[in-house]
Amino acid sequence: MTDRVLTFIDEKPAEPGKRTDEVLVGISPAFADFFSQTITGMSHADVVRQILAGIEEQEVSARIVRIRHSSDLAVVAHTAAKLSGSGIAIGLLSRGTTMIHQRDLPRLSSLELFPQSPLMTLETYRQVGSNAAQYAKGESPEPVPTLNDQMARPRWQAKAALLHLKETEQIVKGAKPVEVVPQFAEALAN
Amino acid sequence: MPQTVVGVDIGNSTTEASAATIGSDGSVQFLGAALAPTTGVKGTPRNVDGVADVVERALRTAGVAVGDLDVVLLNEATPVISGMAMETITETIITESTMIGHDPRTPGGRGLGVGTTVGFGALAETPAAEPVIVVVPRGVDFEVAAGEINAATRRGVAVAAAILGNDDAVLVVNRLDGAIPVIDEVSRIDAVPLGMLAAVEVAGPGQSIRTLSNAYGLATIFELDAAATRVVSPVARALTGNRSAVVVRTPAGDVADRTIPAGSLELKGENRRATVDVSRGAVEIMAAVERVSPLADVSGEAGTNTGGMIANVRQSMADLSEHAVADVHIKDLLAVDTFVPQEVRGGVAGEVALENAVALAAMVRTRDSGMQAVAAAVADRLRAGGAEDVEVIVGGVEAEMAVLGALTTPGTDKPLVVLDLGGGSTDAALIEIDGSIDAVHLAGAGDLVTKLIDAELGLDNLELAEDIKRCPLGKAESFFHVRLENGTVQFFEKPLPATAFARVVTLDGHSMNPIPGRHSMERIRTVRRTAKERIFVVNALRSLRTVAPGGDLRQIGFVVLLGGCALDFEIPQLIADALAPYGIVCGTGNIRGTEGPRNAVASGLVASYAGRSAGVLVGGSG
Amino acid sequence: MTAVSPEQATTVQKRQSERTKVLEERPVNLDGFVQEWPEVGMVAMDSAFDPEPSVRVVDGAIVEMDGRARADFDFLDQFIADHAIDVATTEQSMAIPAQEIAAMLVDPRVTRDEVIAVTGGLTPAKLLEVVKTMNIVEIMMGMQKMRARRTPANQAHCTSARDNPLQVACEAAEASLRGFSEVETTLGVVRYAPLVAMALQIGSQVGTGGRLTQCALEEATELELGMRGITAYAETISVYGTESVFVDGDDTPYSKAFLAAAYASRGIKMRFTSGTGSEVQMGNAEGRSMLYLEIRCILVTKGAGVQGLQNGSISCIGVPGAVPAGIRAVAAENLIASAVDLECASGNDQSFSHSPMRRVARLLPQMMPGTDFITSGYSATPNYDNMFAGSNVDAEDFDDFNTIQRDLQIDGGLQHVKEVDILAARHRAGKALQAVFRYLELPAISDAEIEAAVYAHGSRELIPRDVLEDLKGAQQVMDRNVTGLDLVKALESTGFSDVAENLLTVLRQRVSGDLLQTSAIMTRDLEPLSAVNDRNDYAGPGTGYRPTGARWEEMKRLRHVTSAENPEVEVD
Amino acid sequence: MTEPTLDPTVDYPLSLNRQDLLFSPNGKPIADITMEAVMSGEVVASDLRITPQTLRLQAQIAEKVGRNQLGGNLRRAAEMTAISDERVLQIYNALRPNASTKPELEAIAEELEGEYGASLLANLVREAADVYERREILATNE
Repeated sequence: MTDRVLTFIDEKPAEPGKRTDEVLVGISPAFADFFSQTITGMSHADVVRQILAGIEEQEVSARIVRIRHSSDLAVVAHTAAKLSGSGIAIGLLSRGTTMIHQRDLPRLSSLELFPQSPLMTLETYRQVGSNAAQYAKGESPEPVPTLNDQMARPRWQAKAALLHLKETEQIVKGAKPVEVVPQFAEALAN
Repeated sequence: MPQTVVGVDIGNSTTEASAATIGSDGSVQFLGAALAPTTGVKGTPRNVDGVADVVERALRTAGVAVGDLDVVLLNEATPVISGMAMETITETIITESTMIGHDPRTPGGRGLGVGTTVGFGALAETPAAEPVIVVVPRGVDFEVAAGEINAATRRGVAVAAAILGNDDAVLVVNRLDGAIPVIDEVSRIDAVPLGMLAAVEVAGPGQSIRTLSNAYGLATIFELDAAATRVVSPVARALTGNRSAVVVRTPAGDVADRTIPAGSLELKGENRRATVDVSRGAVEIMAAVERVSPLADVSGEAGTNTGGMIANVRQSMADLSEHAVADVHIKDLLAVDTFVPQEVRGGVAGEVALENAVALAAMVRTRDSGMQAVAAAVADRLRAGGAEDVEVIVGGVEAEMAVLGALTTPGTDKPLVVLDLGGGSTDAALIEIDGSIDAVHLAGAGDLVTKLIDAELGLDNLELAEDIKRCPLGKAESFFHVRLENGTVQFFEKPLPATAFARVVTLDGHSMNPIPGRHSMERIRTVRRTAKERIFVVNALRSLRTVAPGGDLRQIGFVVLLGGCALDFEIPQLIADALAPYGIVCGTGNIRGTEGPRNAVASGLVASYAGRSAGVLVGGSG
Repeated sequence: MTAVSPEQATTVQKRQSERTKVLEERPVNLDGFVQEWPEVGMVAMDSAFDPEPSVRVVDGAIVEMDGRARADFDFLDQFIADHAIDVATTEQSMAIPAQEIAAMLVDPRVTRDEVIAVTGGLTPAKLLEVVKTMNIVEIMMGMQKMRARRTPANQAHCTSARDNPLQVACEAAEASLRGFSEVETTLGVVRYAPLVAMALQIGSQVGTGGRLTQCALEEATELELGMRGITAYAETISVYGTESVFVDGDDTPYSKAFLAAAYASRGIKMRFTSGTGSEVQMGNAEGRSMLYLEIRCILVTKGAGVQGLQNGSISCIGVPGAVPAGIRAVAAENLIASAVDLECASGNDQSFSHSPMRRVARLLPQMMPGTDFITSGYSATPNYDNMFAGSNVDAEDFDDFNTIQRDLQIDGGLQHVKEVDILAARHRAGKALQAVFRYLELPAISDAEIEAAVYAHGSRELIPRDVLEDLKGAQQVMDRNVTGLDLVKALESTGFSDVAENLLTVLRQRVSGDLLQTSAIMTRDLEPLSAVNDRNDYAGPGTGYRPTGARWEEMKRLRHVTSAENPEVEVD
Repeated sequence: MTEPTLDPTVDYPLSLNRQDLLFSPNGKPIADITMEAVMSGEVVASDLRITPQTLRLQAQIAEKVGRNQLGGNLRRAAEMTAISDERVLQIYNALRPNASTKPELEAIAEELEGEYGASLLANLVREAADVYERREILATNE
């Protein structure tokens, strides 16, 4: 079987966007770098591909920025939103937790939040991309339903904490966000 | 010697009081008013707490000691309650999956593609012959889909269009060598017939399809004769206004607009009877109601939806009034045409059609209102409370008292009609030059408006519908400004709640409630206003015709609005506009020039009592 | 430039033994386990990065604590040094070797008071050092003696996935009958709170009177419901073990201390909440072990003058539960709370494991020695109705729980109750709520609804309420300023005098303040029972609390017990 | 009036053993809080509150059984009975991190001492102000 490989190229300092029909995807310091998959083992390549597809299907353009100075989802998402021409951004942590944010919102708030990383599916990521794009177009999407599972605590709570700590280790103090371009390739996993 | 009296109006939600002194000549001097939430169900002894409370406060504002209280006047509640029901009377059925018209948000490509439908799996083997439309099931990745289509075209296969299960149209088109129209989100894609001639049309954003929504366009594509064209014309109609659509030509394929046999209504008048089929719609039902009026009772054809509908209304009203179902007699009926979004039978993509429906409101007279019992209880309470020799009288029927009260509105004169459009019923009363009063109670008011809004917007959330009824709309275009329904913009210092962002919201002054769903602000506004027109305006006219001398509205000089609707932000306007042609002055009441639309009944009670006591004195002296 | 491909190696299928397959299928393997990482605090209680105990007092003030000079104290250090630790005794207490203090905790011949005289002077690092020398059995020995109230008790969660007030009333009545001294609820839709809190209050006074109720909400609303007498105590006032997490929670030890006084000033019983794992979960453990940070929470609680603490990891149980010795640490945090003379509501209130065996093993260290509240939230409903995200024990465990009490002759606060009695209580609660709603003009409750609720296991079997009407009613309760007193009047005027009396007795307690003392509950005779008039007097075998007499007879009852006189029938 | 001296072992629970000492804020003896009184409207909601005197009695009990911190909290509570619910919540919010400047907290302490004679609470607020300053969690906006 083949696996999709995600490569980030053309790293350059992130600039504020000018076009109002764009959504920014802000990824955390270790995303598709130190880490390669979410808490449940979903490949980062597939996650990003689905988010981008969701945005593209809405005929909205996307840019990806890596936030390097924080592993806090709200910071990642809000920093990206401030760089977004539409003011809309998606924040994405290595373990899979994600949120849709808007420039003018208080940082700790959000448009849509998906706190339960173990319950995320590729379909959900596609919808997240799609909704973000619709917000950027000024439409009113139905919020993506968030799932809940009581037994997620015993199974995932500690691993989530561990992943968060590792990600936090990857922080580069004071480093500015960088814009990157995703490149997907099929690779034979062995 | 002058008397101290307090008029008290016990309403469903609030209890109002007006304190006054009445001179021996019958002259009235109002001293103070008070208002409090009604305690207990209207007409039950538990009202006493609320009554005692308002009486005391009215006296306090009047500066009169409780001991000096002579008379308390209670309203005779109008013994009516109402119920509602709704029934769909049409349905759209697609046979053989002839048509896909679900209007996905993001179809791909542009233009018209005609060809034979072929399954995705078979595309690789499809010979380079006549054009095909590829049908791609869910689960096929967009890159794979695009790859296969490109491969086929390179082999010379003319792929004219594609139909997708996933929401992938744009993604696929973006990866094609040449653009073709693509429609997606077809949930039951497996139901799309293969090997059939089909057409896919996609229009640009904000535009709608031209060919498939035109009967002759279909005739041209599928080479149909006149007869066949007649058959497919419903398809064309069904697709009008869509941005994208698919039509498949199958042997017996058809789209039917079918009328559901809803059953008939049995209208028993005092002296005439009539039977009317509900599926004929509101106009005919109301015509029949007019014909047999005054109405004695209504029943529905047993074993039909209508039968069930009327039975439910009866039952609900029996429970409410604690009557036996047998004792429940429907004295008025309001039928309203409405439409409810419903999934099309036989649709392959969850197509939704607006089906016609009829909403009914029924009004029932209950036995007595129980006010006498309340009066006795109030007397005991007040006497215990220090008003030793107070008398408590049920002073007059609400509607009549309301008229007398309304007459204290500056600028009014007889003949005058009071319109009280509440939650359950519409009450009207006319006072003629000679002072004679005629009252009427009709079915249908605020609650039915809420139900219509709920149904027509497919909300299934009465709380939200209620909100939409009461409040103006706006759209939160950014976190700092809202575009109001009248086009103006309102700015905010603090960012709006995230839940409101980019959504149509109701603005009740302090809070903002987002309205879920894809409805535009314009659409919601139209539904709200037409709902109000279909109930309030219709009932205003109905009631005026009933009370107007000879049914001639021009005989009425003034209409004063009271009750919940009088405080609504648009209903008074809607009604005034409707009455203007008859030269009627219509507006919200301002009782005694100070109380606004409140306190009419309480003030009326005092006035009528004054009139009567004056009469008594005259009689005594003669 | 970075390239990565997923690591989940798609390895060649190796043959797996049938036994491995069976073991793989066991529920325990659905739980998550992680390796320790002490540098960032992902460790239960045994970390080289925790500070060494130390204390220095200069003219009446602690100027150094656990290796940190006063100038470098964070706000927890300073609050603990100034308010929690007994400056007069600290230096001599700190001089006692940890192992010896641990021995005092375990040794029945050392009285509880003697131990407290010492623990009152200990710093967080020292308390940690003490419990580090103790194994789980010694911790349980310590808990048996240090528990503040002599008589153990238990607390229930009464919630509804549909926020149905009727269900909550019925569950509260059953919970109260089954023996829970406190019942707690919370909401899915917060606006429902007034109705559900009322239902909880009324239902809990039906079964056995004198139960104390609370509704977990954000501070302002929770305090208001309490001040109105619609609830009787509060519990969800969280404290954290590091400054950064405390600040993220938008509080400080000083703001919480002020809030503590606020509750007391309205005569309302209150306890703080904390637990191991919360700091590391939020990524700000400052490199300390989970237990060290929890000890700081315990001492902040003590310093604030709060009578008690709900701890035992609580909502973070998945974190200590996943590391080695995590559950030992959780037992230790309960012990330390008791050892510094606080009431301890000892957790066991959150879904902990897929494995039934692990769930029991996690429960026994509190259930065997007994704590002030064995669980701080036994789900009185099936877990799917539990709006606190599930508990370690739920309604489906009632019979197991009662059997364990009987097997080991340990008092977990509950007892088996005959179905007829339960149905009667649930029915009465439903009728009482129906009457009160009618009296207060709130949305009607039909007999059919009551019938359904009485016999229901959970909200799935209920007749749905008209949520719109209920929410309007809930708003009315707030607008019309309905108080506990109005509930008393409503109950009395509608013929539920006994329930009214029970409720009035509970309300009267806020005038006396007796429930403000440590570990206060009310007995079945509606009398206050606290660590003042029911001090734990354990002094070794044959002493202290042990189920005997009427209580033991009650505990002997189970659903099915074969009669000795006539083995063909079961004991009724 | 001088506060009576209590013996926890015989006097607690006060609601059973020392009803003679317990009054509602409106001066009703606790024994008068009966169902009859409730139904006749003699007892009102404000009767079901605790008085500063009672809080100090409970503080005395707590201290006598060796719970000084609990006693202290109850004494702070006694001072707080005079403060309105609304104001209590405002001050609580003012004590949150980064919510107030030092002068603002100072002013609150003044108010507590001046208007309510709440010196214990005032001390708590002043102490907080100092710690907040050192730990840099005072409000900076201004």
